[in-house]
Amino acid sequence: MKREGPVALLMISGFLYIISVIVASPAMEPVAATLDDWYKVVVGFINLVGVISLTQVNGRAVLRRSEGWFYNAILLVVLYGYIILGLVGGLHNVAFNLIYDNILTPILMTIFSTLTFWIGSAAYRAFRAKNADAAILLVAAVVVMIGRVTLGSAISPAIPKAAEWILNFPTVAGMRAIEMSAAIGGIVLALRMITGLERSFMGFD
Amino acid sequence: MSNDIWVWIGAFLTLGTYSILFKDNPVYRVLEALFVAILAGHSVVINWYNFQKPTLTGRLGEGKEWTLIIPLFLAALMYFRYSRKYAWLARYPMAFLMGIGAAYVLTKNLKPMFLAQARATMLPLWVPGNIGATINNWIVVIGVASVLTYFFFTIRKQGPVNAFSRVGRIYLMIAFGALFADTVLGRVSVTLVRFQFLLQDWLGLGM
Amino acid sequence: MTIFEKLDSLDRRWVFAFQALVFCIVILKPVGLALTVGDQVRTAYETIDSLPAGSIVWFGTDYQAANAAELEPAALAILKHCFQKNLRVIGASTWPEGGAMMARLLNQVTPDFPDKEYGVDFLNLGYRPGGQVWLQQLTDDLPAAVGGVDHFGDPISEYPIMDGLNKIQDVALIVGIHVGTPGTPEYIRVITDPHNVPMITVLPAVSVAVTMPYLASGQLVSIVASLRGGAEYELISGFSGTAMTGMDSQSFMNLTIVIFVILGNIGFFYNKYKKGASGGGGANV
Amino acid sequence: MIKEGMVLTFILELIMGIALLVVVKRARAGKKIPVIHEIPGLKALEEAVGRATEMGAPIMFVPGKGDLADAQTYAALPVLEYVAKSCAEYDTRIIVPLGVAVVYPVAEAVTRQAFQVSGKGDAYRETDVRFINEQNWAWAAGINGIMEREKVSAQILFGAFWAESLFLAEAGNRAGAMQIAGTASTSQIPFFVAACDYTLIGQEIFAASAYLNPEPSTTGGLVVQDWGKMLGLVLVLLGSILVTLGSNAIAELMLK
Repeated sequence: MKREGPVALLMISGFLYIISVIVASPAMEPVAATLDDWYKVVVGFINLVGVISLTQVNGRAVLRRSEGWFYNAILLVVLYGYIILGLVGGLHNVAFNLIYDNILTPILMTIFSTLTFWIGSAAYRAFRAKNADAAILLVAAVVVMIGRVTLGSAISPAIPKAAEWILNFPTVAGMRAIEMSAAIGGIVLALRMITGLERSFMGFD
Repeated sequence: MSNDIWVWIGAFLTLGTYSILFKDNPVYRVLEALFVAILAGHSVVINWYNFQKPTLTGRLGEGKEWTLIIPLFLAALMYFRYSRKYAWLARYPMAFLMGIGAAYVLTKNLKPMFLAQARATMLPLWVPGNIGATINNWIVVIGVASVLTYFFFTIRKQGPVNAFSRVGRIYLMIAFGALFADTVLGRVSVTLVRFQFLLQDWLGLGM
Repeated sequence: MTIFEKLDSLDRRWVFAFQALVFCIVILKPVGLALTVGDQVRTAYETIDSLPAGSIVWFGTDYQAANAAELEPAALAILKHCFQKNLRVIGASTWPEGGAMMARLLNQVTPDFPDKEYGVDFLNLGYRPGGQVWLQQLTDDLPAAVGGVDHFGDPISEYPIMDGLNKIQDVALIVGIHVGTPGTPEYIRVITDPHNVPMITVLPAVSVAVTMPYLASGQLVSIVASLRGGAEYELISGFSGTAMTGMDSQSFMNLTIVIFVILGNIGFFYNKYKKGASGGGGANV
Repeated sequence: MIKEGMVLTFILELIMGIALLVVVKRARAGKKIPVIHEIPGLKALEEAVGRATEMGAPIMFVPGKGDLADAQTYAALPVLEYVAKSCAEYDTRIIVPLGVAVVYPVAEAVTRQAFQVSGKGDAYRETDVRFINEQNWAWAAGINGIMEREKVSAQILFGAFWAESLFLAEAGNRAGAMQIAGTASTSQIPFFVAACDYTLIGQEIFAASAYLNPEPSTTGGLVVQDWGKMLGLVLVLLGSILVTLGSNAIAELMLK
């Protein structure tokens, strides 16, 4: 029940789905449709796991008065306050949307925008032509950086052309091979799961 | 300067968040708690109205689709992971999700991600009268082949295989350089919007 | 320590400060560099322009607020273009925040099109769980997959826009605004590749190189990339927006980074020449 | 019988499935199968643990943002096990901040078990494996906070990452931590290459993982993967030659 049961469920649901998709028989079609629906329902109803974990982690910090527990307390109050606001007021509720648009959105956008600064310092710090590999990466990056902005064509029409060429030929080739290897890797993992060889999702006990 | 209270709040939030560029500080930690909480809360509420409520009241309540009890039961088992004794029950919903997930990979990925990509690489190695296209086709074919070789792990890379694999690494470095550069573009646009907000909407400069 | 030696190991905050300064200057004193419309955006524009009035365009808003700044200008220009051509628009998302993102887009565009009516000309279906499994359901039975409510949790059975829409294959075009998973690959695997539904993707710059193989293989119609794609779309469609003003800053910020890279390398080689030791960087590239 | 457009998929995957079972069976029976060659960059893991021990500072192991349906998570877990074991042996603390709730119990079990196997079960601190947040920016910000407070000596980023990759790598750099990264999230590789001391590129993480944890199923999987890639190589080369000669036979076959 503890180990073989889940593996059996994995194999049965997986094989059933594959057969119903791959075999051209109208009798099998509802099977895949039903499994799709159940999948969606399971995913849609396990979402509280994240909230419970969040509550556990932060609640524990508050109870133990660990370093910075005050922030954990704020988090819990806002989390449950906001959930209650949404569930009581509905999605047309002005306060609910105002908080989302005027508090959450600016913070999130700003966090994302700090990446520009990290990218600048990472480029400065790391892009050194230490060896052949690094030099190639550096030259490709500089050509594309200048060639993809309006300034590039202002300097010389050859720069945007070079940037386009790098993106359309060597980059496409490299990325395509990465995608193809990734596809094979994913398929082999799926085969290992569906044949019951890969069981680490159950953890260790 | 703006007269809108929300612009002031937005400016405070923006500057407070940027403070992380210097060091971790209390203002940033409060903002962090705020956005974690609001995001998590938002997704709970959205999922309730967009999916859980219509499923429970509509399909189960009015539609009497009793078979839905099976996936709902599976989902409920997930919550046993908080129990020390019955945590293994949570493996069942996981196993179901992974079985379907594996089936998706096996039925949907090979063709668009592998076969179609191989097909798109089958290019003529001699384009009559067009030396440029000929060279470009060679570059793509050799690139795909050499990067695939780079990712062989159970073959000892010696002699020509090793050399070809090195070629693959050069392609990867070009691709990563291009990718890095391209990304700078995107990130800059996000920062630009924040600076426009601070300078124009809030301080009223350069309008 | 000479200036050349210092160039090898400037404090990151100098880099930050200089970048911030460049942003301020470019916003306050724009130069106005000329912009040209690239092939990708032209293809996207012509594809939408050639759709017959009344066709349904599916907006897959699979992104979150953090990405809005980069993607919204392009999404807004495309949405305006759709309304102008009297196309009908349905938004839906596999990301919990996607419904709110579609609402943001609509709130910004609908004031310019007062005759467009919710449920008739456009609809926001919001989020559904399941990722690619939900996309698969859309190809089998769209109304069942949607489950009868919109983003606000209101019933949609009365809305005429849903009439005759039985499968996602019935839409004329998919505009995928994607940043991650689920995103473009899932749409390609489940909808566009097996069912030949044309798709345009609006992508952040970081995803472009990764997605290029699908464009080159014909599995995608076009990629409208980042703020620049938005600016080009604004230019070709004649809708003025915020993206155009951003192009200067992109140019100068890229230049700033390139200058820092060059300075860093000058310092690196100077130190190497002087001491024969390696510099301050620490990468394995 | 078999749906149109699925024939080639079905045949190829059936062959791969059978090959997998045969290889794994041979490996389990102790017969010879191809071996994985050492991945450069793995030595860096030992170096990181050594450095942490010397400094008396903790190691941060970030197993990515993938869930349990993500192959990269499975690549990360054996590496976590390996690093946790080394940490236990040298009495070094390891902090594992999780960004995916479903991975949390698994990562917790892997780490605890690694300490127990090394006979240091008492040294394992339950609070060091912690779930931070499902939202990737909150998760990244949380890691940044830990990084600054705990004075981490080395950061190992292994698994699936999104846009937060550079934020994490730069946070580690700012804290002066040695950094080792490995990801198959293609769009994030350049940032790790630029910002980290060692980077495992793409599929290398799967090889590294199987190298550290050479059990028949993972090694066999890698062998079959290599065969799949070889098939891709042959298809591309042969297809191009045939196309050059004016035949679309192989290209058309891909659509079957």
